[in-house]
Amino acid sequence: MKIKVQTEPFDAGAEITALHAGNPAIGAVTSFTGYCRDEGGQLEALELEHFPGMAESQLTAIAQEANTRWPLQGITIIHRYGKLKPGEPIVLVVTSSAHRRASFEASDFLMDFLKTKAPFWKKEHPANPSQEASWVESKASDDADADRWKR
Amino acid sequence: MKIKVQTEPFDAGAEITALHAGNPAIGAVTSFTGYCRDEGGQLEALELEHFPGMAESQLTAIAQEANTRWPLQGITIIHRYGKLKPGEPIVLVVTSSAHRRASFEASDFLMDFLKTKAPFWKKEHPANPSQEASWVESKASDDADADRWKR
Amino acid sequence: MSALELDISLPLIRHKVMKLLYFAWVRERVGSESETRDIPVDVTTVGALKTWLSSIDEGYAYAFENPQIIRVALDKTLAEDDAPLGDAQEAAFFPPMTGG
Amino acid sequence: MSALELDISLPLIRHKVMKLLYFAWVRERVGSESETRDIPVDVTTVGALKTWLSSIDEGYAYAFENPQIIRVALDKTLAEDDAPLGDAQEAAFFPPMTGG
Repeated sequence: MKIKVQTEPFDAGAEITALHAGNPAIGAVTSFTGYCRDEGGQLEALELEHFPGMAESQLTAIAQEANTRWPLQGITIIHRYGKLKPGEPIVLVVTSSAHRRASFEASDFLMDFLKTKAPFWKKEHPANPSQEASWVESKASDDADADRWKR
Repeated sequence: MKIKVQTEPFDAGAEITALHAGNPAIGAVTSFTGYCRDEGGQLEALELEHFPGMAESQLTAIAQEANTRWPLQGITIIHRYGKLKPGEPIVLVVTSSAHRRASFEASDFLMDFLKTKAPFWKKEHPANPSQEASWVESKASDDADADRWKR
Repeated sequence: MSALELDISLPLIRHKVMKLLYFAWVRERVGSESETRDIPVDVTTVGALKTWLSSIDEGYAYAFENPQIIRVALDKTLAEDDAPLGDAQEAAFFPPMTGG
Repeated sequence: MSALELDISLPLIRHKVMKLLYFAWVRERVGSESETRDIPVDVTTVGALKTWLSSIDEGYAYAFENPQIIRVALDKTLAEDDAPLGDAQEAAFFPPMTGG
């Protein structure tokens, strides 16, 4: 299990390769990359604040929960913080398993939980300098997505 | 939409980057890579036979169906054929969308349909030379997975 | 003379020429990956074509011993047993697909 | 003398010292990202701590105007309003999370 909270960009391809390397029991690797959108040109930058220490421990706890639910061979989670421009990657989740269903479901689960349980907050800096920066509000749809996994 | 049927390996990271490049409306990219497993050391190689022409047209039809079901920004499908060793990548599906749900579901759908609707067949060459090579049988679970998307 | 006209046209409607392709274990059992055959005119559906092929020899009989599991593509499009051959130029026969 | 003993021990039980952390717009409204405060001994739950903080000044009152939406972590573990503060050393306050 690899959990990183960092300012630097990441290389999704390298993480996929690393998670699969040397383990021929793996038949399936799913990756999810979340990017900063430009919101139709409205966004200048996204500022990501996080709670150091708790961000890592929450991501670890979420990954451990995924490991109890699916027969995974590996999990990588990388979440960036700091000021990101449109087009830049924000978050990466990679999971590996013998079969595709476990890998798909675990990645989907990790993203849903990460959105609602990991202490990160986004502030949008608008392209129009006369507009003030504003905090992104949590979405009811994210809570609904996370509720899909309740048991 | 990029559909390739080839013998050469592919680079998942490069395909993810290419699908996202220059499109800041994309917020989510999901990739799935299927690998040849070693089946606990029992497998020497997997031989993939395909129906040239129909393989490409079926993959294109499946991708078009995904495009009608989800608001996608892009789809890449690469499927290899020929003799592959354990650890080698077999198939890659990458989808991009503004939001993660569409991207996850479309990749999942593409893999399920590709398994049951694209003309590829796997023959297992066992590590033990006294055993004969045998064709992989289709799995009822793959049909059940594909049936999830019926409508 | 109408009898002569009939004689001339008969060879044109008694059969149709199709390219037949076989994949995976169907190919191995048939012993061929591709062939061109004259199909009798009364073989009008995918299912009837399977039945007719299974009568050719032991290899074909073995390949089509469970005809319902053999998938068929007419001109590279999947077709069910009740589909008419129509003017398809090519029929491909193969086991359930196992890609991905 | 028992009265003297009581006097000496009183300061030890009248309050507890906690490190308080604030994130995102809670941080901006409070005007601080971190502080150490003496918490009165009768403030025993997460919910009571929110209520007590909201009485400090206008900034705290604004930050906690809708206390039910403020998430709390005790020693970096999420805690509900009815959770006891127990011997937690640190409490963090923040809006619903919006990562990913």
